[in-house]
Amino acid sequence: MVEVIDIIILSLMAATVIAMVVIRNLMAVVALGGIYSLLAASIFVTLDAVDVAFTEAAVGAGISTVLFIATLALTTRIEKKPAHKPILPLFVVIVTGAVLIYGSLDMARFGDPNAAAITHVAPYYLENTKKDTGIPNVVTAVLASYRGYDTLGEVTVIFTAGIGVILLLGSWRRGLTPPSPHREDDA
Amino acid sequence: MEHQVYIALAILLPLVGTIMIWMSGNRPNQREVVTIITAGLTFLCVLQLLPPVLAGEQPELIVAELMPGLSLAFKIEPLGMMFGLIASFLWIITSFYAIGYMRGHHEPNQTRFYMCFAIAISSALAIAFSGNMFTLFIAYEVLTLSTYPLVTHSQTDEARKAGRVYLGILMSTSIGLLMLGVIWTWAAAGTLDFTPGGILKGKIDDGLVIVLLFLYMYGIGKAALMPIHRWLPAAMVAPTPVSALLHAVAVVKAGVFTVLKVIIYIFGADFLTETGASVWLMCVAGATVLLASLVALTKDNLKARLAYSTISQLAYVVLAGALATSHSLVGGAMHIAMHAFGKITLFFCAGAIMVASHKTEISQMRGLGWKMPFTFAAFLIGALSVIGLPPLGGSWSKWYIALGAADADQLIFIAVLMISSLLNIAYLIPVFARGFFGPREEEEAQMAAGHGDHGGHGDADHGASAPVGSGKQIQEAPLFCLVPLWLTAIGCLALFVYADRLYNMLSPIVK
Amino acid sequence: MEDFFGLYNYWIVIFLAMAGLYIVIARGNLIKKLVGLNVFQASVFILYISFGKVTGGTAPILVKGVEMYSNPLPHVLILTAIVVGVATTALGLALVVRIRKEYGTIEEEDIHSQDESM
Amino acid sequence: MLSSHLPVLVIIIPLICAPLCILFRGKDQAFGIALLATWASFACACLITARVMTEGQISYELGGWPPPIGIEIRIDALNALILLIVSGIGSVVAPYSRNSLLLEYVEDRSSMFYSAFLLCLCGLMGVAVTGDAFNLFVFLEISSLSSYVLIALGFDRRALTASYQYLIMGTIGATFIVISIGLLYQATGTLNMADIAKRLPEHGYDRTVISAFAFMVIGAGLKIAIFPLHQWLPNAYTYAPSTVTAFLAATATKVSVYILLRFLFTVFGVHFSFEILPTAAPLLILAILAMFIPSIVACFQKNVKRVFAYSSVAQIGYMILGISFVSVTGLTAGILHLFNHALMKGALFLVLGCIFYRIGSCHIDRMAGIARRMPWTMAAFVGASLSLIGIPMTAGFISKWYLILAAYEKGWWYVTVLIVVSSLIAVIYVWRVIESAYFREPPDDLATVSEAPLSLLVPTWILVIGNVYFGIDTSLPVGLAELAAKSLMGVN
Amino acid sequence: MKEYLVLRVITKLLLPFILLFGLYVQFHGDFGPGGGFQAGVIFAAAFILYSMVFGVHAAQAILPEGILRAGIAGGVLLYASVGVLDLMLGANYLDYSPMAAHAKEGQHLGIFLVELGVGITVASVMMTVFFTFAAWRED
Repeated sequence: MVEVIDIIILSLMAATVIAMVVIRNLMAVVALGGIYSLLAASIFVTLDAVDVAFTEAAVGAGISTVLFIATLALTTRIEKKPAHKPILPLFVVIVTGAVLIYGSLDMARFGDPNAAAITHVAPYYLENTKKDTGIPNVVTAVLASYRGYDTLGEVTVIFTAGIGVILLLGSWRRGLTPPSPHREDDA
Repeated sequence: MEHQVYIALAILLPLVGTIMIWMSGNRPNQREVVTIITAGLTFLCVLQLLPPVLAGEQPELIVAELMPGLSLAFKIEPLGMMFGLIASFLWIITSFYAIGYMRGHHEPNQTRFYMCFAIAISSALAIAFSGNMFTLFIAYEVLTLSTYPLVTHSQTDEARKAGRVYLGILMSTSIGLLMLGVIWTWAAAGTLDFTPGGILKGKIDDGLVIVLLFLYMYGIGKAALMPIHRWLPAAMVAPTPVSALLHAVAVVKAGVFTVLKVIIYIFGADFLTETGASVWLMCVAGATVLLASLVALTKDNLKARLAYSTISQLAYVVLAGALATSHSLVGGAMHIAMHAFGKITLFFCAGAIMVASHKTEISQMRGLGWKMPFTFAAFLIGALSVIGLPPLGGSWSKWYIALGAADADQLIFIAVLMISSLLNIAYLIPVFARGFFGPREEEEAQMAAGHGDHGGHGDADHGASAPVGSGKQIQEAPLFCLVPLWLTAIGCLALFVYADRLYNMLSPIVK
Repeated sequence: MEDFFGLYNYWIVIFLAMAGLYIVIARGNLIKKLVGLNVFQASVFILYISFGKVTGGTAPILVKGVEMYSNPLPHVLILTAIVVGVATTALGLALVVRIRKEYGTIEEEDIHSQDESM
Repeated sequence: MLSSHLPVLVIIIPLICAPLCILFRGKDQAFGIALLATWASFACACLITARVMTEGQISYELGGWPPPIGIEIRIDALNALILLIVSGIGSVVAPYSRNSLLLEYVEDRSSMFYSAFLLCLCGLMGVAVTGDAFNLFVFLEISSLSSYVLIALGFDRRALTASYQYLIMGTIGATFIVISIGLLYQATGTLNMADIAKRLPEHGYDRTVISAFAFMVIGAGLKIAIFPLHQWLPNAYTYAPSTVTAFLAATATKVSVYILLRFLFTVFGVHFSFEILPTAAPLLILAILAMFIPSIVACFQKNVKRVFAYSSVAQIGYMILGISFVSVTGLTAGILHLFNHALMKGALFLVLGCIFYRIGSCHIDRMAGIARRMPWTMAAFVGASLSLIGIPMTAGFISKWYLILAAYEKGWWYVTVLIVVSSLIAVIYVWRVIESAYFREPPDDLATVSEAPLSLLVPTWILVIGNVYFGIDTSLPVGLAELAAKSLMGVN
Repeated sequence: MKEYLVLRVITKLLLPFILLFGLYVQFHGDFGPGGGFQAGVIFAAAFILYSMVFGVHAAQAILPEGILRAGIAGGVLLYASVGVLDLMLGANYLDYSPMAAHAKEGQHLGIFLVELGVGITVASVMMTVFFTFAAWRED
């Protein structure tokens, strides 16, 4: 059953992506991007990753779409026609994809409960979270405690992005002509 | 103990001098006094080391260990002692001369000149005293870098081009070949110390010896073995004291000195003769001797001619090394000294002529001898010494090299020596002859004008001023120039008389 | 055939990822590149989450009586990764806005031609 | 008591000081905080190194959860060396940044600049010490994002496009690394690098692992700027502010090289990386190409900053070359060159910073005769470039020496020759600058130019002296590099 | 957007609920899906909506730049200093156990605090970013 929903959503996503490649109206592309994120979120739900789904919906479909639209408002709406035939990119993409497919051949089958990823570390969290932290949401527990250091890093990344944007867009009034170099007389 | 102090002093004093020269930048007199004093003190320090070496000791000083088995060390043996003495002694004379010349010529950037000069001497002494190949290599590079500004001194485009050639050849050979050879030696023998009898015997199979020897011989670009000799004539654009330094005192001598060091203490003479790896080197050296002499014949610019003469004289030493018999090695070592005095005399004369009369082309020098007799007389002495005629030093060294050739029964090289001596006569004596024979100044003026347009390097900047020079009354060169060149000329004579002492001092190197 | 049913999920996701990557490297429009980057990353996230799926499992929120949970670890990783992704996007967009101000365009060729000309 | 927490302190000191910087708006407070933070973490790094050299590997369990449940910090000789490089360069560059023009430009936001700088430092060090594959990615992104910002602060508008290009390529690289980590996780079920290394052989080197390997190499390669993947680097280094260029050129690529080393040798293991897969040969070829093509390009650049940007790509070639020998000596040489190259490039770009500070350009013709006006600056330049060429008594010589030694061990003569020839190309592009600065007549408008202020000269000279010092007393870098190389090769 | 009365009213009505939901997600994240990050985003979304309807300046009047700046830094600081506190208490970094009498409570408290930190930073960064974009005008 899950598989069916799964495959339907996935094929929808495929359609969306193809549309994004061909369409040159950026506003439409951005909108499609939002849709893509929503579909991804629903995939996450079918894959039992509710927290991720929640986040993807809030961020992918929410914040980043808003940011994209804000940017479009400040720039242009239409993409220019690609000048030259994209031979090299196609080649790169195909090779990369081939490597991934090749790698997937030896992966544990989808949903296989005996996969290494399921059997090695993960069980510890499922068994001990309650005892260690008394929190039913294992994801939160792992996020904030077992791998709290990662999350500290994550917050720092957001922080970086924040001050980055301020540095880039906040100081725009000063103009960009390089200040005159320091000579003895004015130094 | 105090020997070590003297070694350190000998190498550090010039550097201290450098700093003092830099500080007394705009006060010429103070600057030059400093130069002279440092030169004198340095020479004294080196002199202090002579007795122990004559007594057979080998003072040693280990500074630092960069990597296990790779140390910065100094060790004095007769060969190095001799080179050290020559370098430090001639520095004094050269600086006297330089003062006269640079002032007479109103050269710019004199401070930089004297600083680099001092650094060059310090590194030359470091080469002379170095106790292992690594130390020598470092000093060798420092010498290259410190002489580069001297070559580019005038900062004209021509000078810059010459500088590129100079640096390009010396750098690329030393980094490209010499460093490989050194590292290879280290990896094979596990040490780089100069040890009598060599360190490579049995460490490396005979087939590869030729390759390694090639790396060394062409890695030592300063020895100006053909075909990597181009830098030497190119460097002629430098002021004459620099040419003197390059040719007689520091640079080229450092090159052939290194050659001998490598052959005696790295390969070991016997090892070389056994493997017969050096035959090709004899041939190249012999060829260089003859070719360079022939080229010298064709040069009208005096300094250029002397440069090619130097190339051929250096090849003598390399040849001596390649023969690797006890006689030839000592002879080669002596030739370093003999040629140093002979050639520096010649260069001083060339410079003196340029200062006094702004003449650079031999063809312009008709009858100049009457105006500057002392200069030309000294020139004759130097020339005869380089040619190798008694009663002048040059004769001994050539004699021993010839003996060595005989020992190695390579009789053909005796012939080479003969022919080259004839060629020497052919390209040196005419300079002197022109000075005293031929017409006087009335033709001279238009002679100069006539020759002003063609001819080699120095011509470009000096030929133009030639008429001026011939216009006013030309008289003898300033004393500052004259005294030094006579000192060296007398040195040539002295070296003939006291050659035996030199021989006795050097003979241990082949024992 | 069994392979197909076991892996089709991965394959589609790989296709999506590659489509995203294609947009990034083939297109000259700076904004579109960023959209492509988002798609690329989102697809990789799906790949991760698929690793954690256990057939018949439920979301890793402990409740009485449920034994089979999907693997929570990939979820945590991807939460972090999503955040990193949006941070990158925000920064990239800020750059785009500035570039637009300086160059008056957000097309790679035009920017290059301007840099050549100056 | 505190000493046991050093491994985490070294990371969190800058991490905590970064937000503090922007809470205290004032330029000076921010500067003070940044300075203290960098120096403190450098001190920590030194202490850690001392401990590693005496006690060997250090492990620290974050949150008190034992790996692989929790995240682990793991420091051996290699990590310690990288940590030293990053924090050391950081603490030299931090005081330099105060006076450089950059801050006038973003004056009102200088606190933010320092904050970004600290974050970059923190991210790089975090990558260098972590023992957890995914955590490595997180900190890699911290450093990357902050470096995008720092680069974009350049005066020239091309800094923006350079930064954007770097952002795109860097993110692709990072995502590749994530994919690789994911595949590894799929195969082994763990994220702790040591644990992965332990479980991989049991799991067997199947197709999943192979493709994981491929993605890791390409991803890291993008970050390192290995030769064909280096397009982002020259622009980024050329148009970034001098301070930033100096810092990034000396540290960022080094850390990426560390990632490659760690995964090739520790996680995947020598056996798989070089015996099962033929990795050495392609690496060797890329390295040699990198040693030549960018060097030759560098010879034709007019902007001196660009010259050395390309030279960086070439120098990376040496490191990769050292790796591709797959021998203890080779690795020692490569790792040693990490250290020495950080010293020389740091110094060189700081010098260019001084020059830019005075004449507002790094164009080779504008630098004509500048040695008259800025003797100390140019002296520093000469010192650093001699080290770059590999003249004896400088750090550069030592790494060349070991590289050639490694080639000799292998008996690869052509490689030795190539190494030498490529360093001769370095002579060319360096000497163009020196000649122009020393032996050309300065233009008239240079008359007012004077020596750079001490606040810029002192840091520059510290690095230059470092170049000489570590060319003479090589015990520290060589010792660490050999330890690291041995542990990577798994020999004692 | 002055004339869209309906929009303005509805926004005003919605706002408290969105904020409430944000808080719920923030503090209920331990039990259901959600946590600091999602909460932060939702919280930000509320104000972004507000600024879309009433203009950036109105929004910034409620949340001036300084406060946002403090939030950006404060969240990270809160998170990091929880870890430092643990160091003080003699545990490893980010080991919350000793923060309360019983290890379990300690963990619980720690998780609560760091999630709060995440929420604060994420919310203020998201808002700052949006406001900066919105305030930017081509000159």
